[in-house]
Amino acid sequence: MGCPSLCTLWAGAIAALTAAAATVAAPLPADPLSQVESLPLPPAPHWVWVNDFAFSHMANGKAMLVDGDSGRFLGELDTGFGAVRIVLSADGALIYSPETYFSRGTRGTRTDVVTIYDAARLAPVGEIEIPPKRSSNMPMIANAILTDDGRFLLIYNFNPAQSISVVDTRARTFVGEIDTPGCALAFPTGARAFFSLCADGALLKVRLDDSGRGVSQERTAPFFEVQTNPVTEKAVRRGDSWYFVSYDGTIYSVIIGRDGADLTAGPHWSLTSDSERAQQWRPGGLQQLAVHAGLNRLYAIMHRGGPETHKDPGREVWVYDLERHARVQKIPMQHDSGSILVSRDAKPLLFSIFIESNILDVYDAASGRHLRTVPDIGTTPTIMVGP
Amino acid sequence: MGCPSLCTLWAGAIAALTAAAATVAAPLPADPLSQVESLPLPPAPHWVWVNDFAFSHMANGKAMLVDGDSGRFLGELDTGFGAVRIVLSADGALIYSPETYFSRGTRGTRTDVVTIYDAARLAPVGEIEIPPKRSSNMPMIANAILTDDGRFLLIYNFNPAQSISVVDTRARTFVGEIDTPGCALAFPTGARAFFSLCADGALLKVRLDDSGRGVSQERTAPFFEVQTNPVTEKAVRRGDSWYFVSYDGTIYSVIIGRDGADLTAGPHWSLTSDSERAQQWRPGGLQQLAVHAGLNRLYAIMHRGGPETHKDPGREVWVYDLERHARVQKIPMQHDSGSILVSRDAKPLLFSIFIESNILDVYDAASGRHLRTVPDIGTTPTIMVGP
Amino acid sequence: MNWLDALAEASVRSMAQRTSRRSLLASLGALLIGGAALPLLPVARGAEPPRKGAAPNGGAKDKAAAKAAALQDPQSCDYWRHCAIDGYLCGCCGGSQHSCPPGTEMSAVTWIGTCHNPADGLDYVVSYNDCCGKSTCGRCLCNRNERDTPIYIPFQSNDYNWCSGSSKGNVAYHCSTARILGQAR
Amino acid sequence: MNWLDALAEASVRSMAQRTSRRSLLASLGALLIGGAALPLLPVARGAEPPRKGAAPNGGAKDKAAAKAAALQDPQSCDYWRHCAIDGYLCGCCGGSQHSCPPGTEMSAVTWIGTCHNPADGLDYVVSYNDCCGKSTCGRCLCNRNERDTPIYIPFQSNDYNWCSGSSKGNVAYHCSTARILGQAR
Repeated sequence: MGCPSLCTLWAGAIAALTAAAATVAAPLPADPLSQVESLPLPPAPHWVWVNDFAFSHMANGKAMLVDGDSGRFLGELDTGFGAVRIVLSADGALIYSPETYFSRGTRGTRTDVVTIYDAARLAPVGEIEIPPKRSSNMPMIANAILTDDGRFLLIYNFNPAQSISVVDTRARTFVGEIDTPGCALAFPTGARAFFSLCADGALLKVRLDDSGRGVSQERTAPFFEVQTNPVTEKAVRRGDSWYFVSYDGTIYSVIIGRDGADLTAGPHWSLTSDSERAQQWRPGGLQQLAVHAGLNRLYAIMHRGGPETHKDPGREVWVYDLERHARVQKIPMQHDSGSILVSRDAKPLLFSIFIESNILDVYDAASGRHLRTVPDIGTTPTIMVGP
Repeated sequence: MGCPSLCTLWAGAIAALTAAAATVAAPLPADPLSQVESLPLPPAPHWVWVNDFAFSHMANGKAMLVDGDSGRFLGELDTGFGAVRIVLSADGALIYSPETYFSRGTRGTRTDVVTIYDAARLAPVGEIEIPPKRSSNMPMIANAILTDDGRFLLIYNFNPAQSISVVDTRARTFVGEIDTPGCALAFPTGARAFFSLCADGALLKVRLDDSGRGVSQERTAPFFEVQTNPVTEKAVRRGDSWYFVSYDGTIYSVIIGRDGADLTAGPHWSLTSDSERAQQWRPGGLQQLAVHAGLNRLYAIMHRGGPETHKDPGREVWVYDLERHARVQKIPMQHDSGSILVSRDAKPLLFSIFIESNILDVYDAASGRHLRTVPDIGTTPTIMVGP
Repeated sequence: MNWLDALAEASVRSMAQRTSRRSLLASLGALLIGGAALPLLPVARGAEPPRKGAAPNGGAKDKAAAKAAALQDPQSCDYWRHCAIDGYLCGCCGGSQHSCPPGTEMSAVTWIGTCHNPADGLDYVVSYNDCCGKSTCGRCLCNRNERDTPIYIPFQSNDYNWCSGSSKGNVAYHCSTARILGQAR
Repeated sequence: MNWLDALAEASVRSMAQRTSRRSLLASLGALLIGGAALPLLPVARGAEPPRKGAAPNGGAKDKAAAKAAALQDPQSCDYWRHCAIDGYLCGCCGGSQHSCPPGTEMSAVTWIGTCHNPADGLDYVVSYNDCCGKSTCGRCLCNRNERDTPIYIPFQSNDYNWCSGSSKGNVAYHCSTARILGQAR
């Protein structure tokens, strides 16, 4: 029996059960059918997107949106196999999500796309096919990122040849692929420029034209020392500086000059004192640094351990003044912290997750006070992005 | 840089590292490249397939094969969205798996197929497209099942119209759909016959022709009482009888007569004594019954609780002689048991799982002795099938 | 439609959250007695005296207050409308007790229950429409089997994914709502 | 190929199973001293004295025996070949330390390590080929970061899914093997 006839019968049965009966108390009204929530735009500053890598079921990655003020779960996106991150448009109205699908779940024809979601309805409104070679790796912010003007989406490929796919978000087209042999990820340095990190510590500087095509590449001399104490790829950006941290907790910065191509090294300084280093304090985690531009603060997840613990979670977040290179605060973590994010507003929240648990901790970033723990945030939460 | 040149360099680097050095001890030999295991056929009697419904990531269901004798995990199949069960061919050489996929993971175009796997290589060797209306429900044995000669695969549809899709496993084609309005699931009663269970307790008897097309349907008078004490749909079969159990633990049997169409009721009897009923002992679970044909035994997961606990797990399995309708054994369970299966051989194993844990318990079915607990069997293990 | 016949005088699956089922049952027994004058309604089936063996009420005031609060909390399994729900609560997933989370679609066909609202003393017919089109929400699982039927009696069975009936034929199940259809008579 | 230059004298990620990392490290320190005469090999990097702060050896004979057994158990994270592995052990998934589970495909390109076999006192170059084409196995996760590099130094990084290099371009990661390529010199 088909639904039309069945549904009619069904409606009749419901009507029989719900005949309006006069009662003393005014009864609650009927709820409307098919009501679906949508979100206000622009996104509130205290919202946070958490990436669920879903390591036990990698074909079903998710991005989950939580309101840090209320702890309320606002919605989610299904982001396919080996999901690394979503990217919010500059105005917050759209979400770009690099996604990988197979025609039969985990096998068959592979299709890579950038799905465009309406950020209010959390529903797909467009799709851009890209070469099926998007890198599958532990999620990193630099896996997929917009140029400074928000127009071109740069997506890192690894198969194991290395390149960057460029997507024009305005035209909603795939522009092309830029080979980056020996160099990984994309760190924007302007509206038409980015660099990739090379295995010898050099930077590969790439310039785009106004259509998003690569027009020049220049490889610097080794910029970082990679053999004994490499910087992680988990950099954060504030204004014209990308901040990298090495395994031992030294901060190195790449300062962006004119036109985004003139890259120079800033002064390097350590997160730890001599005595702290002697106690083996060091940064760790998957998204181990955060930054607040307005406060000019850098946040680092800290723990004690050897160099092999550079991805270990920590129970403290140390806070630094980026101008004075001085620690100004220590924030104790309620639970193991593997990834942190600080909201951009003037009364920032500090968010913390760890891949081996499924909670989101929320702190007042200024006071360090623990505000709430939001339970049941996915299966293996990895990294966060905010509006 | 592409893989060809990279791989050459790579091979060179490895060669440099592995130059044969003469040593006193004979070193271990190099392992071959690209070695992939395969399984002996026919399947061993103590192997068991566990269905992982993957409730938290339903797009990535699995079937997992474990050797009950060693506890060894032998391999798995990825079985798509809302996986209910796999079906083994009569000779054990092939596996039929009704699967649902979406072009974009959990959205987009839905495609339902029966994937045919080689049971030795656990690799797909064929695929038969079926109407995209396969029922999505908690896994049941009667969701997908072969006719008695092993030729036609019967798959239950619900959208919410009810029907059975028939697949010819010999021709590897979809034969057609048989409407079963008001009736659910498929319980084979011969090479060309099955029945479905109807909402009023009647049986819908269906006969197929040699091409698998439905040639006649007959609906019996209500066969079961469904209002106060319904039988569950979790029946087991031994020879010419399907055994159903009601919420209160009464066993009802459907006896298959000539040609698979002449269905009669066998005597009904209770799993529990008056005093046990007074103590609220009753069967529970998702795959709550098991049977051993050779020993003529019925196994039931038992616990204490009200009628609303008819899906609750139990900590005891009670064993009955099917001829005498008498309990002959009680097997204590090491952990909560929601589903059981008994192997068919002369020295049978009793397998037990529960959807809220992810272990497989293995018992000697004769002595009831707990043999082993196999950890890490999926995410939400539901039901089991054996060779 | 045999199951619709059944439905009209049918039982409803009621409250029995797995994790705290026993404690819940005791309070339910009492609650549902309020509906005993309505013999044709599902809720009437709940009008049983508290059973022997049910956990005795601990009597702690805090417990009672928490229970009362939960009865009015849409994110609680104990919320009064959830008397026959099965699945993830949409109120924990970006929706509410009567609306779907952003980007999902409400199922057209589903199963219903009749629940007693202690705040106004009235019984309501509640429709448990699923929200569909995204992967399972994974939050606030509320799983009850009271008066649940086998799947051959579909509209009283919690073993179906009711997104199966969605107009797009898309079966991805995300969460379940608990919409008021109207007052029960 | 800068990373191949790096590779030739490179470090290798070594043993540090998350769940028992600290106890493991102490034993490793001792083990790896055996490789100290091979300055160009990754394993040489392990030749550090046991660090301050490392858990002292409890001295219990049972513990030592269990550890010794684990060093020869392909389903153990402590198995000698696993000194630089990262992922689910194929030996727990229907494969073995050098073979893939049925129905999966071995990745062509991967990362390598150099491990010391206490049974014969020799060092071996071990290739950690991933098995690909099915969902993650989910059994015997063995996750280590010793001498692991950031992903811009790919062939020493455990943050890549090496199924990315599979000939079919199919990235589904199932488990990881630990194949002997040959004796290290």
